[in-house]
Amino acid sequence: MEQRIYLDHAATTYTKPEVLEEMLPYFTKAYGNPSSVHSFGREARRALDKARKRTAEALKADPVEIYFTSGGSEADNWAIKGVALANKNKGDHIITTSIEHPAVLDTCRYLEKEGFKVTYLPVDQYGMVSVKDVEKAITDKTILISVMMANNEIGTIQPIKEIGQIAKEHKVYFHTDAVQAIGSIPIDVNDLNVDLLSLSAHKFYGPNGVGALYIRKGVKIGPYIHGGAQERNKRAGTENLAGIIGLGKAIELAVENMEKNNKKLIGMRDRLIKEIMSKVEYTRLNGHPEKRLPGNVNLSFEFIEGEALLLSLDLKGIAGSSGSACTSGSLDPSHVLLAIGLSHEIAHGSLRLTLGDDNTDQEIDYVIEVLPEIVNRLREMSPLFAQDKGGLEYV
Amino acid sequence: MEQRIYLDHAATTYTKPEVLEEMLPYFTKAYGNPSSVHSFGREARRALDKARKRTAEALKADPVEIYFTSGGSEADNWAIKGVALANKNKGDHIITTSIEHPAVLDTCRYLEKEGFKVTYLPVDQYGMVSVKDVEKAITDKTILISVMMANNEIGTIQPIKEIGQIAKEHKVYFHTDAVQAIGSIPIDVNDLNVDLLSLSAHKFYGPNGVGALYIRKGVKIGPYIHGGAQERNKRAGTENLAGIIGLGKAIELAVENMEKNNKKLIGMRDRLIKEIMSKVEYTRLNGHPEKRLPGNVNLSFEFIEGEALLLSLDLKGIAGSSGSACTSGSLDPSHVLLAIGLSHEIAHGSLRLTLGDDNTDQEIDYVIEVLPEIVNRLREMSPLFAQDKGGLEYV
Amino acid sequence: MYSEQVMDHFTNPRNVGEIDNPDGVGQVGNAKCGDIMKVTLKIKDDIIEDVKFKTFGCGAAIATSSMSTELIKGKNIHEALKITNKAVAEALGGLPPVKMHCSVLAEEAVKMAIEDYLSKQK
Amino acid sequence: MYSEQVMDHFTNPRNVGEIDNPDGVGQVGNAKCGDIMKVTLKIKDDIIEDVKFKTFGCGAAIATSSMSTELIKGKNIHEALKITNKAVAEALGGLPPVKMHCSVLAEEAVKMAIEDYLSKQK
Ligand SMILES: Cc1ncc(COP(=O)(O)O)c(C=O)c1O
Ligand SMILES: Cc1ncc(COP(=O)(O)O)c(C=O)c1O
Repeated sequence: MEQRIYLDHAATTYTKPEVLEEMLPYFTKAYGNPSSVHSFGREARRALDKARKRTAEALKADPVEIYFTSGGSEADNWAIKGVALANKNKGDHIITTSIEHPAVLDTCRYLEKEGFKVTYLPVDQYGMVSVKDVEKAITDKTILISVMMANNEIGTIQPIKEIGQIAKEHKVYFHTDAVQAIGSIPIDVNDLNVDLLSLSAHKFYGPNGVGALYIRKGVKIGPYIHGGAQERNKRAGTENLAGIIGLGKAIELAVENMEKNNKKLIGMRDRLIKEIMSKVEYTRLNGHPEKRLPGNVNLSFEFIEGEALLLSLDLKGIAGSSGSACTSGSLDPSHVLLAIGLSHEIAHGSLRLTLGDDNTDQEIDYVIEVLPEIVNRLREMSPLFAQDKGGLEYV
Repeated sequence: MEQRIYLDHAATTYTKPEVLEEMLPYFTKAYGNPSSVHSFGREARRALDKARKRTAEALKADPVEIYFTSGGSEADNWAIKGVALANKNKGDHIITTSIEHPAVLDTCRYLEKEGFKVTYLPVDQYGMVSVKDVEKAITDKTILISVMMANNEIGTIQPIKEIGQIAKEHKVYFHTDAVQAIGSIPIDVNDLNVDLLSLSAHKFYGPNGVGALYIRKGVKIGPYIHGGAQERNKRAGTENLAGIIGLGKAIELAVENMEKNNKKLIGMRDRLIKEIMSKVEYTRLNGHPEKRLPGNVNLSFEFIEGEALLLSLDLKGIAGSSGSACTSGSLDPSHVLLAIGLSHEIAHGSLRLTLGDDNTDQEIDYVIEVLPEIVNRLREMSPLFAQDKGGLEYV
Repeated sequence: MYSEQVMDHFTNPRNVGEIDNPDGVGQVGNAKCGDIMKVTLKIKDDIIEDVKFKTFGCGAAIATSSMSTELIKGKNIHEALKITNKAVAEALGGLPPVKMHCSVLAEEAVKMAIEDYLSKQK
Repeated sequence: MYSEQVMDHFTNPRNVGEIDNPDGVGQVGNAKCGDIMKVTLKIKDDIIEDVKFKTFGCGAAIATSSMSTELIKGKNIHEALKITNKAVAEALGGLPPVKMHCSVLAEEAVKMAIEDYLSKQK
């Protein structure tokens, strides 16, 4: 395997060299604890403040509204459990969707066990939530709405601003998981009427293991990790300083280059989709044709199974995923693909290719050349394919 | 300020160059998500497995008993809340001590609000917990004992093995916060009868923002961060791979070099204590004279206030702390110093100097030269000092 | 994750296809679970003269299909019936624990095809 | 964290000490809270001719002590009484929010010392 083509940027991105460069001094030189009084500590504090400011600017928020976490999952857990527990005297009802990331869905299921009621809204065939459904689901017991900004599997972008408006009118807190959106969708928390927003650095060319939760001033929420006074008494634990510096630099770059990058990504994405769909029959595009993340390609190839496809691509040096990498441990067909109405058998044959800053047109050419051959080879091995040609139903 | 002497290793350490070196490829080259099927992912998975193995070896545990977290605070929160919530049908009583780190104490206080009962055991003048007290506190409702292995402020090392024995006899889960102990105290979780153990990489020359919780096989505990299937379904979130690699390397080094480092640290520590105490009157040593961390010096200088002392030291290039850096946000006198019986006024005048691998004998000489001058200067400014000489009481 | 042998059988699967007018046919699994294997046999005097498979499934499913056809080819059907999924997995240098169920699929498909042959003999 | 002026007054505090036979003495705070300031004044014709302080406390407490003695030195006691803690903090280029209470200590100690003087005049 000479050439390696990484098309799994939605799972995780590399850390950009200029991001890593800003991080490095904080490992071995400016390693003070930001809570310390001495010069090492003050140096660390200044760096921390700068990263917080950069993060706030990327969201058009106030720096005091940014709380650093260990990633998107912690931010989602904190936002949802934190708001639920702090507001249970007001109500016990949460509204979310059936296509959220497991960090949201599992958290909601946990809360259900603790006595909360959760509405999981359906989505249409493109993975879009209906704003009307959101409004209809609100009761006088509703304390939180959580709808992701963009889906990690099929890339569909949700009507966050409209949902935010409704949440505001009904005085219900609104959380959005923007983990996949940073650097792809312009964000202004005030314009969007978002009260809480999760993000994770390793999805936008920052390091792994660091994220943030935006919490609008005045939102009633307790800490989720108890202990020291870090993050204004809201998130204990010695700060992951190098990581936070990396997040700050990466989010600044992501927003700066968004327009240019999106243009490039959309060009490659659409070419890839068009070429593959024209070359390979019995293929469908999952997710919304236009309202989708610039780097997201999600296709279902009938009659074949996703892992075999991934392995075959991998042998050709192409790294993709089938469903979210986070959930692939289970190998159940993706809950998102089922939610948009795919049958189990079709969902099994899905492939997600997520493009990133480092991909080139040549790489896309190569994928367009190799992928159809692989699909054909696997179909020739598949007992379903012949049966289909012979007019048989799925077994 | 030419020379800078870092004597705050208990707050955080620098990342060792050889640790950072092992981490670097995982930012920009081997950046796959360990959950991914493709070659990038498999590479990441192998590295993750290796780090888990190294961590397990350092504790004489099985790799499947190691769960990576975002640091010591998360590990403490998870251990205590996780066990409490998963075992509430068995009982509602937790035993801990009055000198735990806030990550334990605040978590216990949170659980009290949720209806759990917590016994905060006192300590003696050296900060030692009585094994008998632990045993006496156990009721048929007790589900967890949490006692730290070594205290972060005064360095006192607790009789963990004896407490573990009692916990075992009474069939109560036993958690120990070993955040300050790694690399200073040899650990064998089976010999110590520990069921859960927290650690944090940035205390032993690894990176910030990554830690681990050891959970003995069979311990009943749920996940604390819900979501993806990472860490065998127990801790969701894309792994902080570079950080985890760093933890693995750092803990291996820490255990390898423990004996040699401890010898050096104890030599410097005892010289520093002896010289300062002989040069500066009205000074007392906090913590146990022998059963203390090799790098820990904690002194109280009467008649002066700790922050002024820290600032003065800092102006001379010496970085120390007064109470734990984590709690210095509040500037209340340390709960640990109060627990060992110090009056508020004496507690205010405490100084913690924690030595590390990079400190030299020359640096210790310099501190021995400079510190007495600073204490004298502040005492001359203090209205309490003159009063004392004149036989007056504290105001 | 997969052994070299698994990758070899996945990349160059032996005996792919379908035998025309087979003496025995077995098909197990279903698309909903993501795994189907179809085995066709050519049998003469209780000896498996030829075997072909088609599989819809993951890498492990394809490799175990390939390996089990190799193992039974040329064998007496009674011997072939004794080949367990464990033996197939071992011949492949082991399978990841979560993939062991795939090897059951191959065992079952082979059994079903032989039984199909036997039932026609009566 | 601290401004340059704070650090200057902390490092080189003005007017440290105690005046013998002072005309006014003020002491506020207590060791339990970690802050005590003692001010002694030499006053002639209501003019503060000399002032000295002793302070047990943090960097901000020492710096505000030093700065407030500077501000009142040579002033008429009625003018001196008008100097607020905000003015002291401003003269120091500001204080971190958590440290504003230290500047109150200095204001109060000065007030108490002047009142002590006034009460003796009666
Ligand atoms: C004894 C002890 N426990 C827990 C912690 C918390 O660890 P972390 O800051 O990595 O969350 C610390 C250090 O801050 C500590 O010293
Ligand atoms: C939409 C979404 N939310 C949350 C997460 C979780 O983020 P992290 O892996 O940083 O915890 C992810 C990625 O894994 C994601 O794609």
